[in-house]
Amino acid sequence: MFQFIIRRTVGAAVTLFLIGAVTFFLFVAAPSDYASLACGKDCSPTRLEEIRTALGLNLPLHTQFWDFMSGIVVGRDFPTGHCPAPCLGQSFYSGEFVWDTIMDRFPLTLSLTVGALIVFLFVGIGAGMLAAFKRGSMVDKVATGGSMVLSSFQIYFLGPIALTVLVYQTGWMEDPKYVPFTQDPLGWLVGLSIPMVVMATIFTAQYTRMARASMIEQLAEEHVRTARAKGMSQKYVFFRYAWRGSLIPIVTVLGIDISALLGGGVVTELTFSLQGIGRLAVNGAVTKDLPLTMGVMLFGAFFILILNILVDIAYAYIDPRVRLS
Amino acid sequence: MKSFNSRRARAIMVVIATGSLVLTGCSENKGSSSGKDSKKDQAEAAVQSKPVTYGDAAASTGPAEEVPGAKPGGTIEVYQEAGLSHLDPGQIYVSDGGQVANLLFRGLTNFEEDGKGGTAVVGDLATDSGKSSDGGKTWTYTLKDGVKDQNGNVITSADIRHTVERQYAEFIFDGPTYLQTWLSGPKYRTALPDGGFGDKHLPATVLDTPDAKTVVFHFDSPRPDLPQTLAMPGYGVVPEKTDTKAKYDTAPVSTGPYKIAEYKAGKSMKLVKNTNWDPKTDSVRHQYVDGFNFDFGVTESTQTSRLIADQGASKNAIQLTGSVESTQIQDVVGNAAVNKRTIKGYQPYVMALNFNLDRVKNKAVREAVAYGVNSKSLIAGEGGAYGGDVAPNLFAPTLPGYEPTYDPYGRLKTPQGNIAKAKEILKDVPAAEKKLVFAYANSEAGQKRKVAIVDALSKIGIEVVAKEVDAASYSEQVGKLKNPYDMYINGWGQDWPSPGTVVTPIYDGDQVADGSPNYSHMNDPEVQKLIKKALTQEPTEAAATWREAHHYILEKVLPGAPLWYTKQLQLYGSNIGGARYSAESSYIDVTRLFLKS
Amino acid sequence: MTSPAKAEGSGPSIALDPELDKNTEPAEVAKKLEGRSPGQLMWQRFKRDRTGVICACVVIFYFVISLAAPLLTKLSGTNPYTLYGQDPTYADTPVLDEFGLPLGYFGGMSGTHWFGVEPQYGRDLFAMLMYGMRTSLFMALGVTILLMVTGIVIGLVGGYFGGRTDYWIGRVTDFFLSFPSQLFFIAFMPVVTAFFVDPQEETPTYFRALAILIVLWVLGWMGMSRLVRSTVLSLREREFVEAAKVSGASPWRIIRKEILPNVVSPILVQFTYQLPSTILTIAFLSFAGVGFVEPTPDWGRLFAAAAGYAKQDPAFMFFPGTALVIFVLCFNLLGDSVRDAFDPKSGR
Amino acid sequence: MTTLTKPEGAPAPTGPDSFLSVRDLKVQFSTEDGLVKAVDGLSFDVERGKTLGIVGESGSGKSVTNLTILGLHNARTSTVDGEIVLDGKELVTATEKELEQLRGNKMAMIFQDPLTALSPYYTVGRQLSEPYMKHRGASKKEAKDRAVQMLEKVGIPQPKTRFDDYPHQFSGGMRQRAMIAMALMCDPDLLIADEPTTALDVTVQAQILDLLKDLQQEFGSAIIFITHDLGVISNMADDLLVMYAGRAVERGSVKEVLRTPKHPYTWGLLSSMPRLDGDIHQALDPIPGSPPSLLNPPSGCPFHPRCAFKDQVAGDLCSQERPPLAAGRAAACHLTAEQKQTIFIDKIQPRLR
Repeated sequence: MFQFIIRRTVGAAVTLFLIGAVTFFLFVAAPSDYASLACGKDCSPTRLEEIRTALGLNLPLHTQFWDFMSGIVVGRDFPTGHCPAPCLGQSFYSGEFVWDTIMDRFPLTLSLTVGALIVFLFVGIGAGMLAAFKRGSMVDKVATGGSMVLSSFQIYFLGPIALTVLVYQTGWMEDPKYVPFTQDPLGWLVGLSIPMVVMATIFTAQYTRMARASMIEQLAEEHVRTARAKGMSQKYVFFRYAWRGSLIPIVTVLGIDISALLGGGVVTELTFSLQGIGRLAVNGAVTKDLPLTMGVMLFGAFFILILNILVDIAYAYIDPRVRLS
Repeated sequence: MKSFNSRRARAIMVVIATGSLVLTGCSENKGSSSGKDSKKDQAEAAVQSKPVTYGDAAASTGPAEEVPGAKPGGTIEVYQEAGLSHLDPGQIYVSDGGQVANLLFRGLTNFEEDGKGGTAVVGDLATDSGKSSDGGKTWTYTLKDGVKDQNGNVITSADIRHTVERQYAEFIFDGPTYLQTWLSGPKYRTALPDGGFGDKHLPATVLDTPDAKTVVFHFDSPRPDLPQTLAMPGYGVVPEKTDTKAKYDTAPVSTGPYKIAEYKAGKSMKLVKNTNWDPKTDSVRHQYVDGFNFDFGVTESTQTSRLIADQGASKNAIQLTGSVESTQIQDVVGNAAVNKRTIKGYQPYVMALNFNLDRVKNKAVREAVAYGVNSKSLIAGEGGAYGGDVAPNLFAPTLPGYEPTYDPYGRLKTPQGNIAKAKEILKDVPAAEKKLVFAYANSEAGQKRKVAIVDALSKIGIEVVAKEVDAASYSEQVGKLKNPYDMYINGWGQDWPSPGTVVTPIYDGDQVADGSPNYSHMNDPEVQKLIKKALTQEPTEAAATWREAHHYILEKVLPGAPLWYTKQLQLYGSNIGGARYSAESSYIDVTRLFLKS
Repeated sequence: MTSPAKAEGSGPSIALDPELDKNTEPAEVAKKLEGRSPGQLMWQRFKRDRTGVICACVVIFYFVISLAAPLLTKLSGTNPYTLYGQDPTYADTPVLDEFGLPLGYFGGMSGTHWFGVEPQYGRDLFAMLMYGMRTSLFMALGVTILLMVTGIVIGLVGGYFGGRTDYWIGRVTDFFLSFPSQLFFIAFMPVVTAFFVDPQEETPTYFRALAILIVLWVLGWMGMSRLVRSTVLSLREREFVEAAKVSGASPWRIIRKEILPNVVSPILVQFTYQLPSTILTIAFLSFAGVGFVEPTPDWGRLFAAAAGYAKQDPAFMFFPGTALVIFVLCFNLLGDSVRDAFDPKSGR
Repeated sequence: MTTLTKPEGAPAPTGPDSFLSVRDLKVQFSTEDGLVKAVDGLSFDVERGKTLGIVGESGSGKSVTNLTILGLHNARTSTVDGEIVLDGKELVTATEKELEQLRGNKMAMIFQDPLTALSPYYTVGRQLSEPYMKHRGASKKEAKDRAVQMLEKVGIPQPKTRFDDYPHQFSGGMRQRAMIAMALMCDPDLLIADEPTTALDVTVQAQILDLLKDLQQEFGSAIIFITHDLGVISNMADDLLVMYAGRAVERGSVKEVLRTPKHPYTWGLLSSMPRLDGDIHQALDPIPGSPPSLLNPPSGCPFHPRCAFKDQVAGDLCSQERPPLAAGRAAACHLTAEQKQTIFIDKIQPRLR
């Protein structure tokens, strides 16, 4: 286990470094002059130079890159103050430390993605298993058909409909908003329930189908038959033996889907006017704020890596063969 | 300059249109005429373009006149799509910052509107709108008693001097430059490089503070507009002791009725009452509500949807500088109950297709384009009749000297473009000159404009090379002197109701520089002569001179084809009281809002 | 970061084992007797699946109308670029009201404008949709084929050669998988576009298409590669491959003759899932403002734009939206049918 | 001794000593390609303490028959006719609940492939204990004790520590032993072993077979032993049933059937089997053709398309009329007893030498 963690940490660090490099050099390669963007309307050449210096744009590219990356580990000093590690630089635009900005926005994205994740895993796997259990029945048809239709929709299409029906027309619910979980768990849930459910809907369908298919497949497995031959009840066999195995493909796909989840978060944030990492990414890209973009990309990758490690731990938990090898 | 919108607002391109989904599609849309409204708007515009009066000490004495029915308490929700680019008053030039500044900061003077179109400049920190002498070359201001900042420090003339002098510092770069230029010339920064933070100050021959309560400005030519200049949010006072230079931009010290309790850049801001603000010293602002909650990142379409629905917290909400999403205008205007909650009026902006005169040298081409462009389709992209009106000339309806019937290119008669006329003009023009590079911001709005421009100009035989420019840097890109484009759409609005704030910045040859709003790079001696003349004239004479300049620019030079005037349509929640349009800001007047319950 | 091999083997289309289990053993025996190839069998089973056949027809129909968009619009006499609501040429037949909303019934449906017109500019929705579908479908087809080919090649190489090769390919795959791809699209699509374009010239539409193609390609092949790799891994140990190896066949021959035919079914199944999801991804790009720009007709942008008129002009959303939902739905159902046809065990 | 007196197709009251009695069993699957008659009118009996061997090619219906006895056939796609009586209890009509009570308790099954038949997700110990806890209402502790005892019995070293291991930590032979231990947890009266040794190497195979025999003696269970290995059968079984295309084609005691087979198919099976003591230059003689389609079985005798002797039967009898399987020691073939005798002695026996 210890070795596993070490290996994963090293791998993650390398990945993050590479992603940082790709992001940085792509960004720098773009034909935009960040200093003149930050310079504003009354931009004299001297001022431009000053801004260049202030933003560190006068330094050679590799120095800029190294400063940024090393800042993550040891922190950096800016004219406006010390930026403690992990320092993702200082926004060209707002002058805030990117890490602080991300930390301010991240709880929302985390709530949204993890909330949606829980919803779609529960609903998706639940519906899929139910469909497999009652294979061929009305329940099965509704679950599979419904999931198909819903998966063809989009967040930016379902979102406004949900808002219109639940908020604007009827007033049943309040406008989506973020309340910190630690402050008011119920408010947190209520405030984000519409975005979470809408976002989850898009993913649910896929997982319903997958859960159903892999459950049906598992039911045909010999060890499941063995369990029945032992006289274990159908339910027991279904929910113990078959279920366990059916989770593996689901977890695999989940690992691949995590970055899509983050993308879903972006669209959801935009659709519901919420302020999370996704909006930050859009702002960073649009305002050509290199540190912000770098920070968000790295943080996004970090988030994906963490969730991937969790997925692998889940793997090991589900399948003892993985655990020991 | 009052640029059309903040950079970030321009930059945030993603607009997700939301809408309530009631299927109304099966009923026939016969089209309703909003022509009546349009005429009403024209009349209102005439009111809006009344010249500003200068208020005396009596008019400048607080407290402000009570808003009928106003009651205290409650918190107003403020929706805004993009975050604020600045909170340092010295950096504030654009409207969103201006709106916030009206709640937080006080300057020497301020605008006071009577709601009937009359606008006066009154003393804010000063006892009156200013006393001029020496033919308008010297202006003297006396500070009111008992004006304190949020920390309880009394505002003195030293603070005013500091406010002016810090504008010379390098870290102030986005704010207005009128006052500095008038005091120290175009290269004003060299006059006081450290911005007065050291021992060096402006000489008393320029800016004098004979005692703690008196400030005297000395100019080398008459500056009759100074009271209006000083009313700009960019000249809001910055108390010297608590100035933190660059850091001030996120944590400024308040002198107005509210102060910042919490600010998360780009996300949220909470304003609470500033207990050190004394209503008796302020003739304009009120302090009815307990505070304002600014919610940034709420897209215009979400703002509109929420306010139309008017549920829950949205009842207490206003739009700061956002307007009704263009796709949802009909839902607002078509519903009497919702329409009641709107604020309408002309904005000061004239949208024009500016030519790069260094590249498009053939006036016939410019003329043909001016005849050929389709204002109507462009306006359609802005939301139709409520988004804008066809602009026949370069003066907005809010500008004193606005001429509604002055229409040299027949825009009013053929708003969709006079194709025949344009073709005729282009008859003898060689093909090479008929290829024009059109730059547009790569945003949703920019793309829409591109479609309309390309469509219209290709009809008259112009080959348009549409070149997208990154939305965030659009202004910078087309503002470059050596830009590779032939034409681009820019909007311009007055800084205060005087043609001087329009003609000077955008058509004065002296202003041609990188990043200057003189996007057409126009440098015409005749115009410069007229500008010089008008700037020193008394208002009535100046009006005639400006008019002459206007006609000359549009007919003889044609640096840009007028396209449309922008209009304001904002919505507020049903529990908001005292809402009215501010002709000065062209948005909802935030100083007099209260909650009905 | 390594996902266990066994688990990887059970991707979305898990039931790939061409050998049927015991329960269906007689059936299998029976089929063998009739001497049909797996392909024929698949085709026969597929033909019997009514949903699958209908969906296949619908999908083919979409491709046909996309191909025939110019013909169809010739028939309707409209094109996707004319601003019918704003063009002075069409001033005598107004299609929009003062708010820029279509006049008449259901989004301004008429003999001229079969699906009505777009609000604001009054472009013909039928023509826009036909051309938009064309853009989206062919883009998606291009991207999907690129993804599949890349994924197959990388997966084959990794799965077949194993060892170091596989390890490093696995690391590269992991690296790309941990890219926050959607964030990356938003941030870098303009940058990638800029690489191709002379700043003085208008960005041609095909450059933009190329940029989209490249970005989606570079960040999208991993799923396919993993699937192929795990299938190949399991195949590699199988007797017939061993036999071919022992008999001295070259790796290329083994891959081509023994392995490729056996990964065809998962590939085909994956393809039918990948294509609609690519269409939605392209729509996402348009939604985020980094896809195609006006006036290139684009299905996704049309859909996103229409969402803003959901209340005022539901017809504007109805046509592109219904078309998209039906298409994605049918393609997914088709995917299920294809999977079932290859592998009856997994099906209904 | 197994009674083999009842004529096929004629359900008879179960004999007092017949522990399991299968009568005219028909199992049909509906597949996407049509109806498959996997088992078509099968009857046999098994006594306590005895072993019935079933041989046949893949797809002859051996496994399906036994899965059906346990009620493990896929109820959604298959239909079952006929009767299966276990110790006086009719199983075909029994409810799922009743079957659950019997499975793993009164009747247990050892599956062919220990690699896939044990769940990889749970420890061997847990998988062993489960049925004991369920059927005997035993506590976890009791079940563990029992499981350890059984593991020891089947010859797994250090059963206490192995209890907590996962199947993948066991070798193939150990897994099969664990399978057997699992089947024996509740002292089943009927044990069905579906090719329990096919996947194992020969030494392990012998150990497992010995083990089964020992256990049978100890517990007195009836065993149905399915295989296509005639060598194993001759070692293990008392009686033998030869199945072809879902039907029994020959039955009798092991000795009878192996010494004097009476059905051309059995001949084929025997001649296709290599012998250790055989002439290495003598080619094996596989049955020509391939197993019939159960979707569309051949008319008459299902073996006729592959039968080398069908021309000895008058007319088209073989392809038109299905030969009955008489009671007792019998074979379902149209050849007369004399013909069989002649053919066997002339053509088959020399090859078996």
